[in-house]
Amino acid sequence: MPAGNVSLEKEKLKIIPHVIVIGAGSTGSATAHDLALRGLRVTVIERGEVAFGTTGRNHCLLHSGGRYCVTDRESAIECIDENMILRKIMPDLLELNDGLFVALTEADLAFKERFLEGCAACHIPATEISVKQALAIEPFLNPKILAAVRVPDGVFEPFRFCLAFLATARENGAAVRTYSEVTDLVCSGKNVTGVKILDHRTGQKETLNADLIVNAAGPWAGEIAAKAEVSVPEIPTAGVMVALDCRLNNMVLNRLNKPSDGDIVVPQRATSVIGTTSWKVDDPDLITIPAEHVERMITQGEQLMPAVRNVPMRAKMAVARPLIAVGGTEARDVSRTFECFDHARDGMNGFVTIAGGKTTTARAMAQKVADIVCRKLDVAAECRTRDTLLVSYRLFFQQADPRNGSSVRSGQNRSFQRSGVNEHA
Amino acid sequence: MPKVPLQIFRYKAGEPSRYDTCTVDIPDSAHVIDAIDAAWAVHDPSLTFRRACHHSSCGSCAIRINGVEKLPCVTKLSDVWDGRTPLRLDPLRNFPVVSDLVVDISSFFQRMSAADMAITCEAEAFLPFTVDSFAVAALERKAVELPEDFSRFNRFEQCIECGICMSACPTMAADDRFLGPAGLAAIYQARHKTDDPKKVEHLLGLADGEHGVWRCHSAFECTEACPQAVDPAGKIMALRRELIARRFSKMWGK
Amino acid sequence: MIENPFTEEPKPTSAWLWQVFTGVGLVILLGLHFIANHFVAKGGLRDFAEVVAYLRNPVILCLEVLFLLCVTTHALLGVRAILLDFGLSEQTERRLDRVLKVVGALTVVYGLAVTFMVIR
Amino acid sequence: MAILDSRRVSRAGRWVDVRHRRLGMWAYALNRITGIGLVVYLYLHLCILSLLTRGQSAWDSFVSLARSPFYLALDVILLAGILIHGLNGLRIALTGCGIGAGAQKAIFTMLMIVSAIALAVAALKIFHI
Repeated sequence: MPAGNVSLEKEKLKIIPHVIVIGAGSTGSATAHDLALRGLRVTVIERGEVAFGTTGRNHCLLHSGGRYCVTDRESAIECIDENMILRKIMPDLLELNDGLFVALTEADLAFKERFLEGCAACHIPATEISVKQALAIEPFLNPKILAAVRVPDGVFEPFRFCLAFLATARENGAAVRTYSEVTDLVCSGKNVTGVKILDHRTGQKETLNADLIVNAAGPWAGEIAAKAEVSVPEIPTAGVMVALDCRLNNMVLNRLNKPSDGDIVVPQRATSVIGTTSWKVDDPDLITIPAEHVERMITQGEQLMPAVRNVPMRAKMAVARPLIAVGGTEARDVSRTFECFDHARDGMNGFVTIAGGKTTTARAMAQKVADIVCRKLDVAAECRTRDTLLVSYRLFFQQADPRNGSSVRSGQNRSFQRSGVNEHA
Repeated sequence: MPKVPLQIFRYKAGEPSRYDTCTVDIPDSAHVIDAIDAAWAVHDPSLTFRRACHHSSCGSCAIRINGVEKLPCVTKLSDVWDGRTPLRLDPLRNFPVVSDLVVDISSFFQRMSAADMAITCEAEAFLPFTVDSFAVAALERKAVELPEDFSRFNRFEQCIECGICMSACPTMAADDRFLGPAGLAAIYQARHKTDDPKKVEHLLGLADGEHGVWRCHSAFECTEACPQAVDPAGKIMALRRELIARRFSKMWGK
Repeated sequence: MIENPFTEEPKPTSAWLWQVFTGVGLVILLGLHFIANHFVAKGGLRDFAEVVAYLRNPVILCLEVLFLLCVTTHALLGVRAILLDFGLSEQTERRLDRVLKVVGALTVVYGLAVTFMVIR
Repeated sequence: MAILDSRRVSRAGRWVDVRHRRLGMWAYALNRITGIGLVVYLYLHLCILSLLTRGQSAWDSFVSLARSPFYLALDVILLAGILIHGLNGLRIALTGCGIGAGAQKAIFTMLMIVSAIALAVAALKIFHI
């Protein structure tokens, strides 16, 4: 059993503050885990299933940071640190076969020195391996590559990534309410004091009060923030990914150059996922996938692995990512790092938004938010998520959700949970 | 952009279940999940359904399309829609329905926890690795050499715990205590991934009961329905062969 | 932690194995029974005298008794498999097993009684 | 929160509904239907045998009745049930012990063809006499 709550004397001193986290993506799940571990009472509100939004349709790349070590060092360092921590707290939820940055053109080759230098600067362990060796390890790699550098990339499965965090949070007393949509924020004067919820399973409305509300709604964070008349400088930026009908590689394959479209192929179970592109969208709920973006994925992927051309597509998907606007530049160079907005400075207290970042850095984002939340609620509890092993993701669906009468009634005698069937077989 | 008519099973707590019909505009190269997304985003945000990864890796979106269990994220619209009749979408069978297309899978994950199958396993020593051998028949296999400091490459298990086999299995319909195809296949997988005799004893003991492998009546619907070619029925039968052999050797003291 | 009923090792069972043994046995015994009574016998049916002569042959008698045992076991195991689908509780299941054993015993006793009354 | 759950009886009878299902489920349903039929026949058959204890006239009059075409037709149906249940039973025995699980559909199809031929031959023989 992971570490328990705050010691008992503290509880007697004052009632435990209640924090509502909106959104059960990677950020929301990690934040719920961090806050629950620090002894706060946490309720996660998610309008769909866990990882229903951005985190679900994910490139699943456990970044080593190599991709950003030249253009965005801050983000690169965050990635490599988190990469190493995730290997400790969720060891059995990762494919750890490392990754390769491969050079295809002279320009790529020229980039190699800056790349190795960047990796060294960001303490990313990067070793160059011979082309022959690279082709032996990854037989479907383009035989015409000029150089290959090995980095500690990995692969996670986003749905279970979030479930593991949330299951651990629940073990520490958090409540997770899926299929519950935040229809409005309850504000009294300059304070956000609660949320209005519509439970789509019953159609019932409910108001839930809290001492503080964390807005981790990803590309929808702007929509949620607008309900408290504050804004978030976030541009929902969609990206297309294409999954192949087979797994062509074991290591993550990256193009050795500055980040560009479709320059990464990530293996995942029995498929390889090519990604990604980026264009601004205004409605993250309904993104039509432009055909030329899909074709671009195939042509880019084909350069890394020629076999991509004659493997049928298993699926194609697009999702909006909550990138933070840095002076309105072109969507690609928007900083990949994350930002925590304490809306007290916009005149609305008790409301914090967390945006940007990547799933790989979810734990670090959660730590930053939790530090701010604990400071605002004067809870003196340090972050312990760096070395707290997460419980099995499978527990998430077995933990009784108080309102959802159907799931396992824990502690009952050996009665088998009713797994009946629906009327319309 | 064709107009796809959908007939979606709807159920909210306390109300009688019904079917809602709506039409969605999606390209004909789309997948069924895109139709459900459109129905939710355009027509009715109260429609509850599950999805996450969109490429058959998370296993959350399994439903029945025209009565047959499928993953809507990798089911092409053109494979299931004849261009006219509405596409009927139902939740999985053999699970209590929580709301619309969402079913309660807590008992399913109890079974999977009991099997305690690690989600990663050793990657094959060749590539490509696929669950759809027809699709990649053209690609010839190539061997994979491991880097010196690597004892093995790993990958996530084929089974994505989507529950499709549990919905297809006739015994699952009737027996709450039956471990089910996914549970038994996970026991098989866990049994072959450990060499600790005590764990093997425990796993085989789990499978040997009245509601374990002996409740399977060779319908093979699970193997037919599995989108990830896990072949649960084959694994159940292999477990049986081992249990029978163990029994005979115990009887004759081999 | 939540108590997970599926983690307990159940009592091993060989009901299905008996079902298969008796099943394979039946294929043979029923085959013989069929040939003896519907192909060998003229006109496909045995009249009273032929039945008596048939049962008086000790080999046939043994086979017929074995056949009776096999078919009763197999039939009742089949019925049990179907009834188990009604999701009975453990102790109802035990009660069902007892009832079926009694029915089986009665059937065999009845069969033997008729056979011996005929041979006498 | 109320969830939608079927009653026990409808769940126990679910195997009858073979819509959208494949060959294996047909075999399962056929096996059960023929099985139930054979159990009924078994006890019917045992009851009729008690006529033997009432002497020759009772049995022989039954035998003459059993020769009528209506009873012969019933016999053909009975034989069909026996062939389907028996041969499919062999498939279940084989695959159920881990032998030929991969080829279960082929085994089933082949066995059903065999049973169809055997039934035809037997029917000819029965009505021909």
